[in-house]
Amino acid sequence: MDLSELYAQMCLIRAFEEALLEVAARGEVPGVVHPYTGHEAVAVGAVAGRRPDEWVVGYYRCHGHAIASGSPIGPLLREMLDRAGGICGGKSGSMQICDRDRRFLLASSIVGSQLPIAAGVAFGERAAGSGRAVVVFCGDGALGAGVAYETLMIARQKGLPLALVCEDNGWQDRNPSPAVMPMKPAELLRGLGVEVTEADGNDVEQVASAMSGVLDVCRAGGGPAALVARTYLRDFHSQLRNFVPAAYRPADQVERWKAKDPLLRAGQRLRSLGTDPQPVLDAASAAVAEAVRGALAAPPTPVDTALSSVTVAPFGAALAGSDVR
Amino acid sequence: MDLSELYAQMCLIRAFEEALLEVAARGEVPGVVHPYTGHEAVAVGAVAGRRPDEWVVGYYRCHGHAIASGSPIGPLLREMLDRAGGICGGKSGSMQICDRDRRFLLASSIVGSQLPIAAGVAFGERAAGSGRAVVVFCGDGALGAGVAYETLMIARQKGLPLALVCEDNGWQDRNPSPAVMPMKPAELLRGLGVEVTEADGNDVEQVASAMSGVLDVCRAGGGPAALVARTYLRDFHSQLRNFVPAAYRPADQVERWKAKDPLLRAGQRLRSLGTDPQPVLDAASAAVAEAVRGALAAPPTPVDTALSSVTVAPFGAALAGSDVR
Amino acid sequence: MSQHPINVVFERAMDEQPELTYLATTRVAGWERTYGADRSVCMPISENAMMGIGVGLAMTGRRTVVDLARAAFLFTAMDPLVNQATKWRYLSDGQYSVPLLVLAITRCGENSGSQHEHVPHSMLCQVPGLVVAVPSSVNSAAGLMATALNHPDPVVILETSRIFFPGWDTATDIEPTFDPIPFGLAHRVREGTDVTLVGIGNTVTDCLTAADQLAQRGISAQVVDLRTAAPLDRDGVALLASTTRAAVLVDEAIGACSLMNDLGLHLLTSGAVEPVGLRVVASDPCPIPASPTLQAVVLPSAADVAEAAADALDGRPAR
Amino acid sequence: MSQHPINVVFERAMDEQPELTYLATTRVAGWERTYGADRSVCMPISENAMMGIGVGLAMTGRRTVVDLARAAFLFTAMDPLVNQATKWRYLSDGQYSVPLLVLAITRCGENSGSQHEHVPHSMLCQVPGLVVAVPSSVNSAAGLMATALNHPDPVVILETSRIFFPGWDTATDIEPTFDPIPFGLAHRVREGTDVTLVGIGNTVTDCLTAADQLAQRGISAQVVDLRTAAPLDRDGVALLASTTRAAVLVDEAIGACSLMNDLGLHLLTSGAVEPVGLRVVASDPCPIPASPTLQAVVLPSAADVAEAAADALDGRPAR
Ligand SMILES: Cc1ncc(C[n+]2csc(CCOP(=O)(O)OP(=O)(O)O)c2C)c(N)n1
Ligand SMILES: Cc1ncc(C[n+]2csc(CCOP(=O)(O)OP(=O)(O)O)c2C)c(N)n1
Ligand SMILES: [Mg+2]
Ligand SMILES: [Mg+2]
Repeated sequence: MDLSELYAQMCLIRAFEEALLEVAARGEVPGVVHPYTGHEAVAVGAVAGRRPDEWVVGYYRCHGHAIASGSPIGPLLREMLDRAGGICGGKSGSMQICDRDRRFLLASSIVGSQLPIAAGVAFGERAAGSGRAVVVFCGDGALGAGVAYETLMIARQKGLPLALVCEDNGWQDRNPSPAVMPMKPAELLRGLGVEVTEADGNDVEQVASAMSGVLDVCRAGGGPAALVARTYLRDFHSQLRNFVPAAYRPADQVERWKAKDPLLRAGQRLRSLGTDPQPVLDAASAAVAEAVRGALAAPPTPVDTALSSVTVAPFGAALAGSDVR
Repeated sequence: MDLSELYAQMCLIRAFEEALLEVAARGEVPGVVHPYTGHEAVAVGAVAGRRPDEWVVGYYRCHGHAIASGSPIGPLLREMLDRAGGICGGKSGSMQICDRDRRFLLASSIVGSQLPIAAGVAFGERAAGSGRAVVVFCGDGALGAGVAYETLMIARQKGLPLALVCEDNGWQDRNPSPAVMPMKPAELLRGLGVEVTEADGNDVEQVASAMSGVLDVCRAGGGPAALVARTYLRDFHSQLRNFVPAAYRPADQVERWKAKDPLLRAGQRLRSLGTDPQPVLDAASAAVAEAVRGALAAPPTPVDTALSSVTVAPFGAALAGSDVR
Repeated sequence: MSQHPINVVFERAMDEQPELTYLATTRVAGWERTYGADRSVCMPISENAMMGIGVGLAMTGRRTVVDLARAAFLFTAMDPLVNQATKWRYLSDGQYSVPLLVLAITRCGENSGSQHEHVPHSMLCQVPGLVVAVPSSVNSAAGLMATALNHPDPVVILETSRIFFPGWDTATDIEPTFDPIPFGLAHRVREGTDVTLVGIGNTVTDCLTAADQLAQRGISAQVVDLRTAAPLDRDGVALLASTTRAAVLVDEAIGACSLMNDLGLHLLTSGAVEPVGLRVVASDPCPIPASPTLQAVVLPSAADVAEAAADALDGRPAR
Repeated sequence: MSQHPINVVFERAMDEQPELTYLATTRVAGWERTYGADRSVCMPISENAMMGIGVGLAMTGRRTVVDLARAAFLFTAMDPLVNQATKWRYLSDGQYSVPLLVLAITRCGENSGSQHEHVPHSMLCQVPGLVVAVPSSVNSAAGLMATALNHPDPVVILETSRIFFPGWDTATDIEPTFDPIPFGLAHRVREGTDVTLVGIGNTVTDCLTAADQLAQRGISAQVVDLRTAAPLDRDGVALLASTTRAAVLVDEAIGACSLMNDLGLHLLTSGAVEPVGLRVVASDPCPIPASPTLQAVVLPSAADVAEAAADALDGRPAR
C-alpha cells in the first residue's frame, strides 16, 4: 500500500476521533470514548499488510483498528451516538465493536481478554493450514495481565500464527507503565521467547514494513511474533460523556510528543515525495463531517431489536426468570 | 541443620505418606491424597533454613510442606481421616491444610493461587521492614498459570522477599510439562528477570544450601528469588479414596528415578559419614504407626463446629437464605 | 465394562463434526491419535486463556468443548465465559454465534474440601443466555451433552463426580437412554400423588430415596429432575406440582439467591402450591467441609427431604 | 466542592489503622505521599494477583482494600475471592481472619456496554459468608464503607457509578449522614401505607420516583432500601411489607436466581404479602446494551415500578 493511501486512512481516523470528541463535548455521545489520536500510524501500518481474509482483533481503543480494517465510519458513528444504523445495532457502543464482514473480529473492553480469543482464531487457521495470520492489538498495560502471558506461552508451544501488535504508549490509564511493570514490553516479550520487532509507532511506513516481516513469520508457521510500536496518546486516556478529562501526564512530555505527531510526519514525507497532503486531509474531514451530519439526523436506535440476539435458541421466555413481572 | 536432622524429617514424611496410602487402600481415607513421596528432599531442604518467624506457603501436595514446617503428624492424619482432633477440625482434608502456630500459612488446592497470597505476606514483611523472607512452593505446572506470572512481575517491581521453590517433577498430572509448556522452569523464570538457583531436588543437602542463598537474597531486599529443584514423583499424581491410580508415565522413567530416591541418597551419605540411618527411619515409622493407631481409634470429627467459623460476625441466620427450610 | 455414554456421545460428535475441537488440561486416551492434536488439544494450567481460545475458535466456526475438569477452576476462567462467550452474539447484534460447551465437575463423594467442591448453577443462571445443564445420572449427562453438542450458543454442563466413579455402569439410571435431552424441560422421574420433590443434579437421588422413605410412611411422592437450571422449566414444574398438595425443592447449594428459592416463588405466584405447602431444603450457609461427617450436617440428606415433605403435608387437606 | 464522603471515611480509617493497605490500578491523589507507597499501592492490570495479594496481607494482620475499579473486572479475580478470601476462616477452623474489602463499580449512566456494566450482587450472595453491600447513594456508600473498614471478614461493596459523577454533592441524599451503616438492616427511606417498594442500589431511586408518581394517583407507597444483599434483612422487609397491601421488588439484574425472587419467596412464605399482591420488576434477560435507548426497554424504570404497584393493588382490599 502506498503512503498516500496510508496517510488517507490516518486522516480518516484522526478526523473521526476529533469529530467524535467534539460531539461528545456537546453532550451527544452517551458513553465513553478512548480516542486513538496519536496512535494512528500503528493501526494503519499494522493492518496495511494483512490480506483481506485475515482476521484483525482489537482492544477498547478500537476506532482506529476498525477503520483501518475497513469498517465504514457512518455505522461506527451511529453506534456511538445511539442512532439507527449503528454497526452493532446500538448494543456495543464505543469499546466493544465488531465488523464481521471486514474481518474485524471484535474489540474487547476487558484488558488482555482479546489475546486468547485471537489465539483461538489463530489456532483455527493453523488447524486449517490456511497460511493466514491473525493480527491482534494490545496496549503496553495489557502485558500485566496473566492472560496475556498464558496466551503467549500457548501460542509459542502450539506455534500459532498470532501477530501481536503492542501499542506501547508508556501509560496505562493514569499510571506510567514503568511505575507498575519491571520490564519494558520488548524485553518482556523476548524474555518469554517471542520474536520481537520494534518500530517507531509514529512512523507509518516503518510500522508497515516491520509488520510485514511479523506477518510473514506467522504465515510461514514461525509464529507467534510481535511488533512493539512505541507511540503516545496525543489527547488523553478516555472521556466519559461530556465530563472534562483530567490532565494526568507531565505537560512537557505531552508537548514533546506533539512534535512527533504521526500525521505531521507522514504529511511531511508525502510533501517531500511531491504530493500535497492537504487535499487528503480535507477529504477525510469532509467525509467525517458528512457522516456526523447523517448520524445526528438519524432517528434513535430502533428498539425492536433490544431483546434479540441474546441466544438463537427459542427459549427466551423460559430464560426470563422474572415471571411475576 | 545437620544431615541427621534433615534425614529424620524426610523419613517422617515418607513414613507418613506410605502409611496414609496404606490406610487409603483400605478405604479409610475419605478424600484424595497427593503423595509427597519422591519430593521429600525439596520441602525438607527448602524449609531447613527458614527462621521460625518466617511464613511457609504450600500447594495441594502439602503434607511434606506441613511436616517440614513442624506440623504435628497426629492432627494432620486426623484431618485426613475425618477423626476428632484434625488440624483444621475436619474442614480442610488433605489439600488445603494450614497451621498458623507453625507459620505454615496454608496450602491451596487451586494451582498457582498460593503465589499471590504468599506475595501478599511478603509485601507485609517488606512494609514492616522485618527482614523476613516468605517461602512458597509451587509445581512446574503452576508456571502455566497467569497468576504465577502476575505475581512474579509484581514481586519484581515491588522487590518483595518472596523465596519461590519450584518443585520441577517434569509432569503436571498426566501431562509431561514439555508437552504443554515451551520453556523449562529455570529458563522461564530467568526470562522474567527472576534470579534463579537450580538444585538437584533429590539431594537434601544441595537443596538446603541452594535455598539458604535464595533466602539471603530475599532477606537482604534483593527478592524475589527462586530455587528450581529437579525431582520426581515416586508413586503417582494422586489417589482418590481406594480407587487404584492409573499408571501414566513410562515405566523406565519411573525406574530410573527410583535409583535417585532422596532417602536412599541421604541414607548412603549418612552412612558414609559414619552414622547408621536405620534407627532414624525406624523411629519415624514407629512415630507414624503410633499416630495412625491414635487416629483410627479416635472418634469421628465432632459435628458441633460444622457451622462455626464461616464468619466471625453474628449474622449467620440472616445469611442463611433458606428460611423456608 | 462398556464404554461410558458420555464418551459415546462425544466421539459420535467428533466423527460427525470435523471441526469440533476439544481443549483440556487432561487427555482422553487415544484421542490425539484418532482426531489429531489440532482437535484434541492438551493445554497447560491456563484456564483463562483456554476458555478465551475456545471463544475464538467458536466464533470463527469451530464448535469447541472446553473441559475445565472441575467447576472449582471456573473461577479462574469466569471472564471469557461471562464477558465474551455469552456476550458476542448480543454485542454483535447477531453477527456471531459462539457454540462453546464447557464441562465442569461439581462434587459428590470426593471429600476434597471447599476449594474443590462447588455447585455454581445458581450463580451461572445470572449470566443472560447461558444454558446451565446439571445432569443427575450417567445417561442424563450424556443426553444433555448430545444436545449441547448441537446447540448454537454457550452451554455449561455441571457434572457430578459420581458418574465417573468405578461402578458407574452398575447403577440403574433414571434416564432409560442417552438420547438427546431437550434444554428447559423438567422430567418426572417418579410418579406420586401427595407431594412433589424437586431435585437437580445430585439431589435427584436424594429425592428418590426420600420418596422411598415416604412410601413406607404411606405418603406418595412424585420426583422431578430439573435437568437444566437455565432455561428453567417453571411452568412444567408448576403443572406437576399443582397435582400434589405440597412441594419440596432440594438443592445442595446454599439458599441465598438460589435456583430453588426462585422456583419456589414461581410455584407460589402461579398458584401451583400454597405457601404452607412449600419447603426448600438447601445446604447450610457455609463452605462444603472436607469431612463427610461434617457434610452430613451441612448438606441436605434424603431424611431431611422426607421430613420436610411430611412437615409440609401435615394438616394439608387432600384436594 | 466538599470532599467526597467516601474519601473522608477512607482517610479516617487510613489514619486510625496504621496497617490498612490500599491496592488499586489507579491512584488516589496525594495518598502515596501521605501514606507511603507501602500503604497506597499502585498495581499493574493483574486483578487476580492483586486480589490474592490482598488475601495474603489480610490473613497476616493487615486489613486490605482491593479497589477493582469495576465489577466488570471481578470476573478475572473471582478465584481469590471465592476460593481464598471467603474460605480461609472456615478451612482453618478459625485460625485466620481475612479482613478484605473489595470495591467495585457497577453501572449507571455510563452506557459503556455489557462487558463493562455488571450488577453481580445475586451471584455474590451464593458465596457463603461474603457480605455484599450495594449502596444507593453517596452517604449510603460512605456509611457502608465505614462499617466494612471495621469488619473482620470479606466484604464487597458494589458502588453505582452515579455517586462519582460531577454534581454528586448537589443531590439530596437518602441517608442523612455517612455514619456507619450496619450490615443486614434494610432502611425505610419513605413512609407509605398502600404498597411497599423495595430497591437496592440504583433501583432505590427508581422506587422513590415511582412513589412520587403513585402519590399523584392517590396511592401511598413506602420505599425500602435493602443496603446489603447479603446479609439480607428478610424479616425486616417482611415486617415493613406486612403493613401494606402489596409489594414490588425492583432489581436492575435479571430475574433468574435473583435476590428479589429470593426475597419475594420469603415475603410469601412468611405471610407478609399474599401471592396476588407481589410483583418483581427485574431487567429483561439480556446483557445491558450500550445504547440508552435500548436500556430504556431492557432495564426497569420508575414507570414500570409504578405500573406494577398499581397492578398489584388492583382489586386488593384495604386491610
Ligand atoms: C481487566 C481490566 N482491568 C482494568 C481495566 C480498566 N482499564 C481500562 S484501560 C486501562 C489501561 C490500559 O492500558 P494499556 O493496555 O497500556 O492501553 P492504552 O489505554 O494505553 O492504550 C485500564 C486499567 C480493564 N478495562 N480491564
Ligand atoms: C487452576 C487449577 N487448574 C487445574 C487443577 C487440577 N490439577 C491439580 S494438580 C494439577 C497438576 C499440577 O502440576 P504441578 O504444578 O507440576 O504440580 P505437581 O502435581 O506435579 O506437584 C492439575 C492440573 C487445579 N488444581 N487448579
Ligand atoms: Mg498504554
Ligand atoms: Mg509437576
